[in-house]
Amino acid sequence: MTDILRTEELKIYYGQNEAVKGVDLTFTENSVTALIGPSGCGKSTFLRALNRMNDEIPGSRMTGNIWIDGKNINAPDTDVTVLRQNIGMVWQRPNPFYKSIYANIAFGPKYHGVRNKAELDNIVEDSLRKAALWDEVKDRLHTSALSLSGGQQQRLCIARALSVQPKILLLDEPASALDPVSTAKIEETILQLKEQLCIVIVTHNMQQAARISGHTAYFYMGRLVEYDKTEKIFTNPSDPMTQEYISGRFG
Amino acid sequence: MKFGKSAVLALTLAFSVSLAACGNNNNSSSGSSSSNNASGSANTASSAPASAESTLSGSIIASGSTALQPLVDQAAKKFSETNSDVSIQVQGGGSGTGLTQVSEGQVQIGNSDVFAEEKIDDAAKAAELKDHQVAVVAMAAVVNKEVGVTNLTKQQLVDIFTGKVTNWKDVGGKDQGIVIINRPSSSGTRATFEKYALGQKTEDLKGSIQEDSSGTVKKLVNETPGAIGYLAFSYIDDTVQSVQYDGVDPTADNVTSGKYPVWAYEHMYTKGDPDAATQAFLDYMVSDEVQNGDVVELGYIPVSKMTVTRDKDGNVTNK
Amino acid sequence: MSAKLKDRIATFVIIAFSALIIALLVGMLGYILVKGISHIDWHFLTAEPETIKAGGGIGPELFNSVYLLILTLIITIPLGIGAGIYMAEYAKEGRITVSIRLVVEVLSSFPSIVVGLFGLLVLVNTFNFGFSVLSGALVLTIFNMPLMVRVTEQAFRNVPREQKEAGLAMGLSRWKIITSILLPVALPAIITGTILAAGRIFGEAAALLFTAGLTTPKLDFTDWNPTSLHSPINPLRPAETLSVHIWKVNSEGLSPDAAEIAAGSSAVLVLMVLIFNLLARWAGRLLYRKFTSIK
Amino acid sequence: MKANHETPPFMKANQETPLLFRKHRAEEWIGRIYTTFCVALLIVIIVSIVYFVASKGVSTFAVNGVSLSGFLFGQNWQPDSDKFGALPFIFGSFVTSLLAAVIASPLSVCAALFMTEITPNWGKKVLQPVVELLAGIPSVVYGFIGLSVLVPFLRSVFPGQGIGVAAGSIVLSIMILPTITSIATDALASLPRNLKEASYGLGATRWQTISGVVIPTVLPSILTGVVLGMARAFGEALAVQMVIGNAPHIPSSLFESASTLTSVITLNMSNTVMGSVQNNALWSMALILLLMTFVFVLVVRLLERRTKI
Repeated sequence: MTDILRTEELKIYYGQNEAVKGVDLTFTENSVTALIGPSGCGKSTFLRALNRMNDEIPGSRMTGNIWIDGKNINAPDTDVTVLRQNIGMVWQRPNPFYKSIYANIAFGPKYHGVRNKAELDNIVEDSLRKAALWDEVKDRLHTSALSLSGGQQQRLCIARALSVQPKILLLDEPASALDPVSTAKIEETILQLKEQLCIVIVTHNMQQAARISGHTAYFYMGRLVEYDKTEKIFTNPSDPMTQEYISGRFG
Repeated sequence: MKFGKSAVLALTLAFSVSLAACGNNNNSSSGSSSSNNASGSANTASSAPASAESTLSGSIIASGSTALQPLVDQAAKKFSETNSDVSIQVQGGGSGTGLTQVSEGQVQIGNSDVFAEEKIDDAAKAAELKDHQVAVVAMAAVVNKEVGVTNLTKQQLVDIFTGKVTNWKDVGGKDQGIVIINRPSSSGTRATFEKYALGQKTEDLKGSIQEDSSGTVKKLVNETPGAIGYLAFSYIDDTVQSVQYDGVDPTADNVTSGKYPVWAYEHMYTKGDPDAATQAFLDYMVSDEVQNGDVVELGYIPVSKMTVTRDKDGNVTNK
Repeated sequence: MSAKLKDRIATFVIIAFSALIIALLVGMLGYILVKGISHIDWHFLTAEPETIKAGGGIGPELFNSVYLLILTLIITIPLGIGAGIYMAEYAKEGRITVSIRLVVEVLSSFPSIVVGLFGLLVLVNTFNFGFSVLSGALVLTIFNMPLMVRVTEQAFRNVPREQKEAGLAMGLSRWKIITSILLPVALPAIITGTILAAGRIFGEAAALLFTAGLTTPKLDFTDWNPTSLHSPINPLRPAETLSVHIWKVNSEGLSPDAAEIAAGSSAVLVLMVLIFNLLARWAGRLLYRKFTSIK
Repeated sequence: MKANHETPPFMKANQETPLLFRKHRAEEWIGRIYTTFCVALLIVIIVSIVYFVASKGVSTFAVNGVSLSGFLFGQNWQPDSDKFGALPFIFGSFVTSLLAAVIASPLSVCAALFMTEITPNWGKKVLQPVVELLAGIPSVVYGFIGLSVLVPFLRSVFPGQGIGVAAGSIVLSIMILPTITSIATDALASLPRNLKEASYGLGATRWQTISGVVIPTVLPSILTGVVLGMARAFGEALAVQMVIGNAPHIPSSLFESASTLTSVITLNMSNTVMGSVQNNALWSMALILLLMTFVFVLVVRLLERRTKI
């Protein structure tokens, strides 16, 4: 397994407040890494740093290095639009565009230069299949994406993220707003996608982290407390704080 | 009035860019025609001669007096029928605006109810304008029909408009308070009425009503008990009572014969000597066709019928 | 007086005042319609006005109002939406943004007569556009732009933030996000706001007295050459709009049926405003449904 | 330590098509420049309005030598005898807009209470559209109705000719009613529910709740609406001019003819020649209107600041 993404001494500030206090983490290809920790521990902020989405928040600042593909993306000359094409992202609440299902998926590829209709059709089908949504929507591709159920919308968002063929997929609590059935489907999708992608997922759900991730990182108060194989973290964590959190004593 | 040139320039730039930005047909065409317009004077004979009977061409803009506008408008339409290469635009805007625009060279003809010298402070500017008198408008005092007065002497009118008399019974009418419906101080109608009916300027009385428009004056005189105002002949109808002036009936015949003095010229000013097309139109305005037709129809008095003339200081001479 | 009695009295007063407002509107609409509607027929709507004879119509005035409105919207919409987008998407919170917001607020509260005078001085005289459709449209733009800016800014701010994030995360340029993702969502609100603003433009008179003028040349509806004086679409001809016509007929009208014409024109004007209002509600609802959900 | 693997194919593809990227970059700049231009245009407009109106308005004093205090406090408006006292007009503007606010405010607040506190459902369905329609009626129509209905009515009931300050104020009050109502309604609707519930919970009647809790809380917002309404009344021209009578004097009764800044400008502007003293004096009045707009906006800002705290 090759490393694809690595952070060094990553610190993120919101104004005077230091939200992430120096995190070193490495992510490999074809893996799922879960970021866990109590609310406000900095895990979502860390995740958003990986595709520089924190740039959009006024007053935020970042120091340290993020190496992707041999390049430090925390450098002023980084073209964030190129970066973000290579890193997909899905949020807690599904946010499909107010367009048809087809247009949601085709939008990114079109923008990035795919003009051929057959090719677009292919990408749409392929992305929807990867997100395990194709069979449910193939007969109504041109209806509004908002007519889908919440779980379907979330998988549509995953499909949309996949449509531009990213190498890394960032998931910010993707199932926390969904019912158990939809959650199961999302998890299934994630496990399938693992074969092709590096996935980083923020989750509050311990069982979910245990079910889908290979590695788990526990964040607390902006610090990375412990990082290890998921199995190890959930059975025999080396840090007592991690132990307390996963056994549900706080958080 | 001069503004910083750079400011004007910047503004021009801003507006023209904004027009270009929306890039629509109407605006792009407006750009081209505005430059036509901006050339100011009439655009003579640039196109091929179209009609055989007319050698005149050009575009004329006349603006100003709203009282004169219907007449000029109507005459312009007829003039254009025989001179198809001359386009005439008639705009309102008021005497002051007409004089401003003709004096600044923005229009070819400025219509005015009053002599330019009375409006323009700068004597040199006023002297540049050439007067063309095209009609006479006469006016009469009108009263509410209930007050019971049909004749007022000059002195009685002065007493009323200066506030010395405040009840109709003092001038031979009913026992009723007088309500004055006057014009604003800048009004040409008021200037004429004060000059030739009262013979003096009057101050605005407290509580008097001022309306610039004849229609409103008529409406208010009709509705308001005890009201007195003054209207051009063309506005007078049976909803109000017109009043004899020193025993003389306010009729067109009495005006032309010089018996009834409350009248003024309608002026069409040009800046210096007009070009051929404008001159032809001004000639047409005083032709018999217009004077005996449109002028009478619209309730003015033909300037050609006048047996007396008057200069800007009010000196009357027999023709 | 007991608290209960006070409560009763207060409730009664509130209801009575509210009823009074409704009665006012009904009374005014009723008055205008009763007086005016009998005068409205096809001839009235299409014929030219008469100076001294009875039986004149408001055809050119109606056309002028609509034409001026269209021209104004063509100028205002791109500019207003542009500035609104700047406020919603580009402006960083700071002194400059605060002062721009102040500019918008002040501009939208300028008395229309002052803006009209500015138009007279700068557009009509200095730029020599004359009393014209163009001068009128530019002055109306000054009124309408702040409204459009507000409407647009509000509409963009009401688009869920997640939409923008989704676009950003896909590596779209900001402009692409604005035009392809946010604008379609904001559009129903913008259109509703625009139509309501259009109603206001339609009724504006004070500013147009000094800019679009009090006259209309004879219009030849077969001549569509925009440089010809008698062409209805010539932007440099003077154009008396319907609301200016009401003012003029009311004050200067020589024709015997001036009062009826004023009433009829008022009725037409009020009906147009009513239509604008209904259209705005209807279009807003329809577009919202169309853009957001189930067919 | 650097990651060592091949550059992903998609990234290569992007690097191979710089044209598309240049297009996207250009698009970004065009958008930024275009929107900035639109905002700049707003600023150009406001600066030029202020500049042009001010330069004409000031020339009355700077060029024609009319004394500023004589203009602001002089009671004699006789342009023919070079007396340019504008106090009657300034007074008229303030009195009519204040009176309009005094008449409209209680009505508006009641309408807002009706829509939010008494019958929200029915109120929203009937009163809301009514208020919106009132806002949409053009001012010339208000003037027309004022002259045709209100003036004869006032004439038959009160002393005087019907025309005058009262007629002007009433017409204006109906015109500003929607402004105050909609702002008051918004403020009332955004009031936290628990505030009222606490009062009802203590056994207070509706009126006690409204007068004791609701109104004091939203007072700054209501005042904002009143000020905005006054600003509109202050600048309204045609409707007022048609019914106020236009005598250039400070009236001694509500039913006496008076003038406002806007009415005197409307009446005289087109009759006077640009550059003449009288014309400049009218521009000075326009300048006052302009400055008052700034004052009104400032007051609204101050009130809004109080609302936030």
